[in-house]
Amino acid sequence: MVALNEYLFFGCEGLLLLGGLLSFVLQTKAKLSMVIAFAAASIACLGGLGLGLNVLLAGNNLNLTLPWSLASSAITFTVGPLEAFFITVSALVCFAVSIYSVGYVQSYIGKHNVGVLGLLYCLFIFAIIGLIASGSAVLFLFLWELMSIVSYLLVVYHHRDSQVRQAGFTYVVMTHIGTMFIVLAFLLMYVYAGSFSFAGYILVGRSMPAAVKNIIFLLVAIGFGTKAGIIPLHVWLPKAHPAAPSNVSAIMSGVMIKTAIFGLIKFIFVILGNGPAWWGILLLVIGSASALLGVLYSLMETDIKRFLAYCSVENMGVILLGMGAAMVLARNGFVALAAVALMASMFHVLNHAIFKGLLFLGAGSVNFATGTRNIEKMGGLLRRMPWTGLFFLVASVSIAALPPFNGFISEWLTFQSLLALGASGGNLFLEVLGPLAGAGLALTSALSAAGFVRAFGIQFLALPRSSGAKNAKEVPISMRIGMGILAALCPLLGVVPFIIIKLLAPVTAVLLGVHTAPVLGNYFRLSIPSGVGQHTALSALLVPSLLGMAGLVAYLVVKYIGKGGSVRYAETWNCGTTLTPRMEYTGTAFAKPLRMIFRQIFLPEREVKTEYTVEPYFKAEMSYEGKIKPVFEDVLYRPVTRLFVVVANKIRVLQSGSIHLYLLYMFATLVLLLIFAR
Amino acid sequence: MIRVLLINFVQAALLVVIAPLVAGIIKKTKARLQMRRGPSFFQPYLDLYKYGQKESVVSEHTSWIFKSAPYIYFAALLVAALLVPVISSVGKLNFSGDIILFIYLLALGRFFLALAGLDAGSAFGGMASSREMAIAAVAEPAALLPLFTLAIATGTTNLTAIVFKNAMSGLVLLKPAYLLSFIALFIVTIAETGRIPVDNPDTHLELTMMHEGMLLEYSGKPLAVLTMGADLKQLLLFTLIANLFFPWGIAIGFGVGQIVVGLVAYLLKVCAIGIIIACIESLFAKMRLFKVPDLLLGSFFLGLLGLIAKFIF
Amino acid sequence: MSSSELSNLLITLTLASSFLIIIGRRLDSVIKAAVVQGIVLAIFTAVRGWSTGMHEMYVAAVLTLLVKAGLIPYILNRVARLVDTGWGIKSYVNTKMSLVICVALVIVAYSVTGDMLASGSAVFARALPAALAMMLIGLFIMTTRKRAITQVVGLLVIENGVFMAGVGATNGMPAVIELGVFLDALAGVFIMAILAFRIKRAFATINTENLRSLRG
Amino acid sequence: MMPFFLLGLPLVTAFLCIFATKQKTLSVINVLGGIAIGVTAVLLDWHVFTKGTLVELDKFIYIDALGAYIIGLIAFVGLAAGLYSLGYFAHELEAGELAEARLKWYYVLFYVFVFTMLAVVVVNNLGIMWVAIEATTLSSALLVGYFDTKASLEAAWKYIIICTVGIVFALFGTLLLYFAAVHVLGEGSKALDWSTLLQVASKLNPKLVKLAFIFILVGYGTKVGLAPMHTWLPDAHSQAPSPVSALLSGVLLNCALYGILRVHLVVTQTVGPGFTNALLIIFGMFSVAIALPFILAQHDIKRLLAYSSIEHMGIITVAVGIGGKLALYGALLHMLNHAITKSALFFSAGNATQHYRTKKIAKIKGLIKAMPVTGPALLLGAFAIAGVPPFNIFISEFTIFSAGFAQGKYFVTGLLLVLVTLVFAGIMYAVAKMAFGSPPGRVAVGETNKWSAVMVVIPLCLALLLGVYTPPVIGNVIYQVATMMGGR
Repeated sequence: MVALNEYLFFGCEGLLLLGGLLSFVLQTKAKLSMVIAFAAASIACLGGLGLGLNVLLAGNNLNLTLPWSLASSAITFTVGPLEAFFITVSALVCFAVSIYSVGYVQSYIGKHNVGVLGLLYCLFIFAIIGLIASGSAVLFLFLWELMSIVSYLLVVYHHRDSQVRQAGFTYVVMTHIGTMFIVLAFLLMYVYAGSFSFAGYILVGRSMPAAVKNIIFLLVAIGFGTKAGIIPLHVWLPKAHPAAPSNVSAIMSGVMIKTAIFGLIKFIFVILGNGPAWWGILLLVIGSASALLGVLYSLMETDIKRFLAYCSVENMGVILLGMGAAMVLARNGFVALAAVALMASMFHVLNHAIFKGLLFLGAGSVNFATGTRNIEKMGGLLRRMPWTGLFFLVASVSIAALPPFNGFISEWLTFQSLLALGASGGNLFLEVLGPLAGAGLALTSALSAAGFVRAFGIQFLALPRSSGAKNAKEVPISMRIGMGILAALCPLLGVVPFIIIKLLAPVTAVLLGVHTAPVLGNYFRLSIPSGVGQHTALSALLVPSLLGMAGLVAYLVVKYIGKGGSVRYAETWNCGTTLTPRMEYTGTAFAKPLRMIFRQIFLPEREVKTEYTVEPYFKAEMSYEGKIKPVFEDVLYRPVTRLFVVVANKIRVLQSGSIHLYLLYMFATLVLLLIFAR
Repeated sequence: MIRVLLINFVQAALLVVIAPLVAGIIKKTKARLQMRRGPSFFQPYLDLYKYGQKESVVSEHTSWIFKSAPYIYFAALLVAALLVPVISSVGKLNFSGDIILFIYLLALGRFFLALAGLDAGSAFGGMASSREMAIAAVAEPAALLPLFTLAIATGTTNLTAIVFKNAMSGLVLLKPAYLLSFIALFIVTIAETGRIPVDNPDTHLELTMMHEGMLLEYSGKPLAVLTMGADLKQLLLFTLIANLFFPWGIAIGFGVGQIVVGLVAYLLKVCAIGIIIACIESLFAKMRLFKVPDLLLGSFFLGLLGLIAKFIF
Repeated sequence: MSSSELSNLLITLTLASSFLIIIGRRLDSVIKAAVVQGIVLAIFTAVRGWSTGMHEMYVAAVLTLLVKAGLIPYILNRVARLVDTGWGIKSYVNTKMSLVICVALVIVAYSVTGDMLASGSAVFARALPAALAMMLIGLFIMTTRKRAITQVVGLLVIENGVFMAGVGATNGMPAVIELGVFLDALAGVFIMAILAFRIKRAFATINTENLRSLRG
Repeated sequence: MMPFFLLGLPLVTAFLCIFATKQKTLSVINVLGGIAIGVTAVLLDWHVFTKGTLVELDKFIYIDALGAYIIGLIAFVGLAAGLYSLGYFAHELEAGELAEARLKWYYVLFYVFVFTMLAVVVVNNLGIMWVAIEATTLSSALLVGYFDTKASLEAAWKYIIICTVGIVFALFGTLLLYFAAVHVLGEGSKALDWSTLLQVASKLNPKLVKLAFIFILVGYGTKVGLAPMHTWLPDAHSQAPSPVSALLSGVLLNCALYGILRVHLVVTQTVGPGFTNALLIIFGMFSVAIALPFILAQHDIKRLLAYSSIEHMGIITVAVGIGGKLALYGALLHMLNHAITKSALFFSAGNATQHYRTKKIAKIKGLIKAMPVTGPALLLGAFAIAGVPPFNIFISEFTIFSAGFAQGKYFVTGLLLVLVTLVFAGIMYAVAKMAFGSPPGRVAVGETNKWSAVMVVIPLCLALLLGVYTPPVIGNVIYQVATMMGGR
């Protein structure tokens, strides 16, 4: 079976490279080029999926070394359970997205260079899967940077739009700065390990001095945190994700930022072997902040993709919550509970990959059909695009963590692990922090439910608000298949979450030494071990069946009791006038109560301008402008950038053009050197 | 196993049956406090019957969401009803679910109801949905925090287990942690059930409505389902409070005597809560919408104090 | 007077002649001062040749005379005349201040290198600080004087300093190298002259203060 | 005999060019000459790396691994720049910016310039090396001022003044070294042969040697472009014709650095590594730090590239200062990588500036639309020069960083990493501005000519290749050089 793994790995990566290059070479034949790229990508992703599942289920790790080296470090790939899980997640989402892309990219033919898109797309997936599998820090870094750069190029694919260029720049710079921290961590590890191979890192990771471990932890937290888009390092994310073509956004949000989580888990659990409790607490605090602020900011967006991007910030926070809880619990000796927390975190990784990928694909479909991303210009799409609407709804319900969909399962696990933190009998601080973070999570998911009521309701329900929305047509079949695959997974994993828990069993076994499967119940129910002896359980299988039954009973009872029930169709009651789309509640209006409630966070500014024909009764024109203060940009990023520019311009005076000044520099250098360095 | 299921179904059925009655009791009490005779206790049943006789008018702008929302809403509440111990706390219903699921089932119902409110395109529905989601968002952490306190105190989030434990330990309410949590949860209940001072359940007038606004487009049988659902939700929350904080008298076995005692105790408790709510409604005026979050924030902090108190005392 | 005393005298004179350049108020007097320095340097070279008995030093002396006291000043004069921008010296630092700074530079030079060669060649021990001082002074001239031609003179002073050190070393640099150095210096001045002409053509001035369009 | 061929061929080529008048003839001579030099260099390198140091004329000519390595660089970039010149000047002639009669002088100077650089590396005597380095200044100054515009003359003037001053200091340093050596070795020109100096280094007067090093560092450092003596560099590199810029950035700086390296090796033997290493690190770091603000807020594409050269020379200098085999390996690899990548960038910048008729970054827009080969090449080249995989500079920079950490120089290496990261931001800002967007209406779509486009792609492909795979030949060669340089 080992050979099979190798075939799958080489097949997957090779096909991606080949497909990308072929697509680039054939760029003049746009259609062919497109088909080649995405066909290759989907087949390759199947291979990746096979590899991941094979490692997870059959337990054969992949270890291979290529016959040359990179910066004097051997090129090795190792796929253990952790890597396999992330490869599975990536390949799964990329597979669906690749199928979707065949239809989506058709609209680019003739307008954009499809060959370049195909090349970058394939390279992107190539880098993601490669970096997860990489067995040495150099290789990891190489592919990590490749991934960043390729995704940057994808972000600026529509580069004629100046906002896109701006977004791309922010993205590439921030991600590069993040990478710098990762490099520093790698280099520090190298000092102790003497090599760049992860195997070497693991050997020394646990025995390093505590101070060094702390530094490395902070470095990776910042470095990977930037990529994950956690607050306050998130500012690039809501700019970059919307700017890219939607299929790419789906991969960026669904898969790429998960690589950061992968890196964090790998570093914290595998290499450093956990650390003092404050590591976990830090992640808990950051996670809560990201989750809350992410969802709050998302509510203020009218651009559907920006909305989704902020939601990614939120979900990254949720993932970190689970991870932080796992770290603290493991530290305090509750390994089984730590396994639950880690499971929650990784389950959410998978879930978020699925539904966020789906949501971006949905947003892409809507954009494809209506030509806009502004939700205020949509409406009534459910009747025009029933499939897209259904898929979007499924994803919305899932991401709002409502039962019986998959999002609920992972949030339920997260809640349980946070409560376990409260009951784990550490100190008062931890005991309060756990449930408090739980309350924060509750707020987050309730807000996210509000956000998705808004997103789905404004986009898909009621009357269309623009001609684009009015004339929207259902998207081509390939796009529907791509979305359908992901959409089917949402209820499936919500009903039988044990599939995933079983898949993850070897992962927790490797990371914490706990076999999750027996700890966490069986196909029928999930159960949480607790110190008191009572088992807390959730039957994910039962809930949907009961729901279905209850719904059916209610329907039947209502249908056959009472003699009413005939249906008449008429216009919506609108106080006697005809309903026009302009009277509908808009997305901005929908968010208004929340904007008011959380005004201390949003710091909203509004401006109403009224022009009168006859004051004060006859208004000629009224305009309203409202915006919220981008706090992080204003407080953190803009001053720093400005400082750099100002200082740079100050220093540039040194090169004033005067040759005398230049000679003076030499003169001064020489004299100084003579005096001091003799 | 079968018996456990059966008990559950019976309890849920009981909840469904008496839910309109509790609503009627509240209405009657309010009327009495306002020196009116008021409708009969059984008026809500008659209303439901009346809705069942009517044809329903559906907006032509709507989609399938509008039509299916009532059933999803009701189903979610019905499943939630299956989770709550009513007259008996026996039977470790491990498989069924816990408080988190309970709260999220309510959220599921709300999600679709809010969508339905948006579906017809009327500004009233949109406004109501918007406010409902906003208030619910603030209410949810305030609801969960006291529940977490209970969960940590008992070591499980399973409702039945919590109630069972509390019932065994006697006068639990006397602990400060429980007292604070109770008050917090009670405030949330007012908000969640759409009662004054948060919402006015008696009016469709634009400036006050939240829950009623979402139902504005409904008529006939779907309206009956939704009204029934709202009543059920109210009763569910009352039951939750009653049995979590005052588990006195709840049946601990399947003995007939126990169950009768449990039933009587339960009815008394629920009626008492209903009357208290009616009193509060009569004593206070409705708050401005944007004062409500302050109230809920207060409740949240009470809950937090309760949590801290749990560890200190 | 022994050869070493003579050498010392000449070294001092060479150094002193750099001060002549500093106090020069007109372009032609500055160039003349440079000629003086070239002549003194040539004499010094000849003396060194005589004292060490190396005949190629005489060749070097003649070359010095020809190039540093003849050819280069000639070229500079020609350029100055051709570009014709007046004979005044423009400087960022006035003469008095310049003198003070240059004295300070001499002190620096001596303090840096004074104790470096307790043993070894006496002449070189004298020549080294003086050479260093001349280099610093030359650089100072280049830094403060605005006109292109005065800058070339400053460069000349630096080169003279180096040359003096070279000659002061036990037996001078190997001949091949010295020849190379000469040719280079000559070519350098030639090319500078060419550029100066072109600059004059393009900018209508060779006041290097005006060459400030490339910045940042 | 090979060294003589190597030195003779450029001179012969230059000489032939004097008599050519037509563009075609010049091109033929240029191509043949370039290839001949390249072949000779390869043969010579082959000899050195397989059979060891090449010595001719009683050690007057002494080519060891380091020398051979630089010779390879010179020949490679020289050939590339020569080939690129064909397209570049064809376009200049077409556009009427240049009279055909003047073209030959370009090639004459070009090959003289190549000759002087080769001479720097070939000779054993530090004095002669000095002469050769000075000669590179003189020959390239005329190339910088070749276009005879105000700006180019100003640049040439500054270049020659500042570099001449610097180089005179280097001469003084050389003189001091000689004086120190004479005491041990006695009279004669052998006292300045570095091969000899290395053997007696430990017996030299340390004070004198230190002083010598200071002067040589300041002197040749000026030529290398170490801050704060770098001031001529952005002017000269931005005003020279693009192929010359590539040559200046890619190899001239390395030649000057070679001078420092030679002396560095000797001085380390005399006074221990601490002194020179500290100075090299300080100057290197300062160069990187000074280049940063100019890169962050730059308006001129070629100046941007020039500052980037300062940055990279700084990195190499720091790497040498860090010391040890790994760091030296990284430094040498970085020389090669920088030469290749910078050539690609200067070539594409040359195409772009020719096409848009401006060097202002703000005025070059939509390059990837307007120039389908040059535009992407500029973008990818920018990635490469900023140290991003899959390009070669990443490999060498990473090697340098890891060497720095391995040597325990956390602060220096960390700071260097931070600076390099910030430089990335500056480069991306500028290049993204040029590459993306819609080209202005006045600019036609299409490459200036095919040849120029091809010459952009070739070095870029090499950069990519070296980024993913270090051929054993190159790896071994550099390893050999690093070992020779006393890597511990």
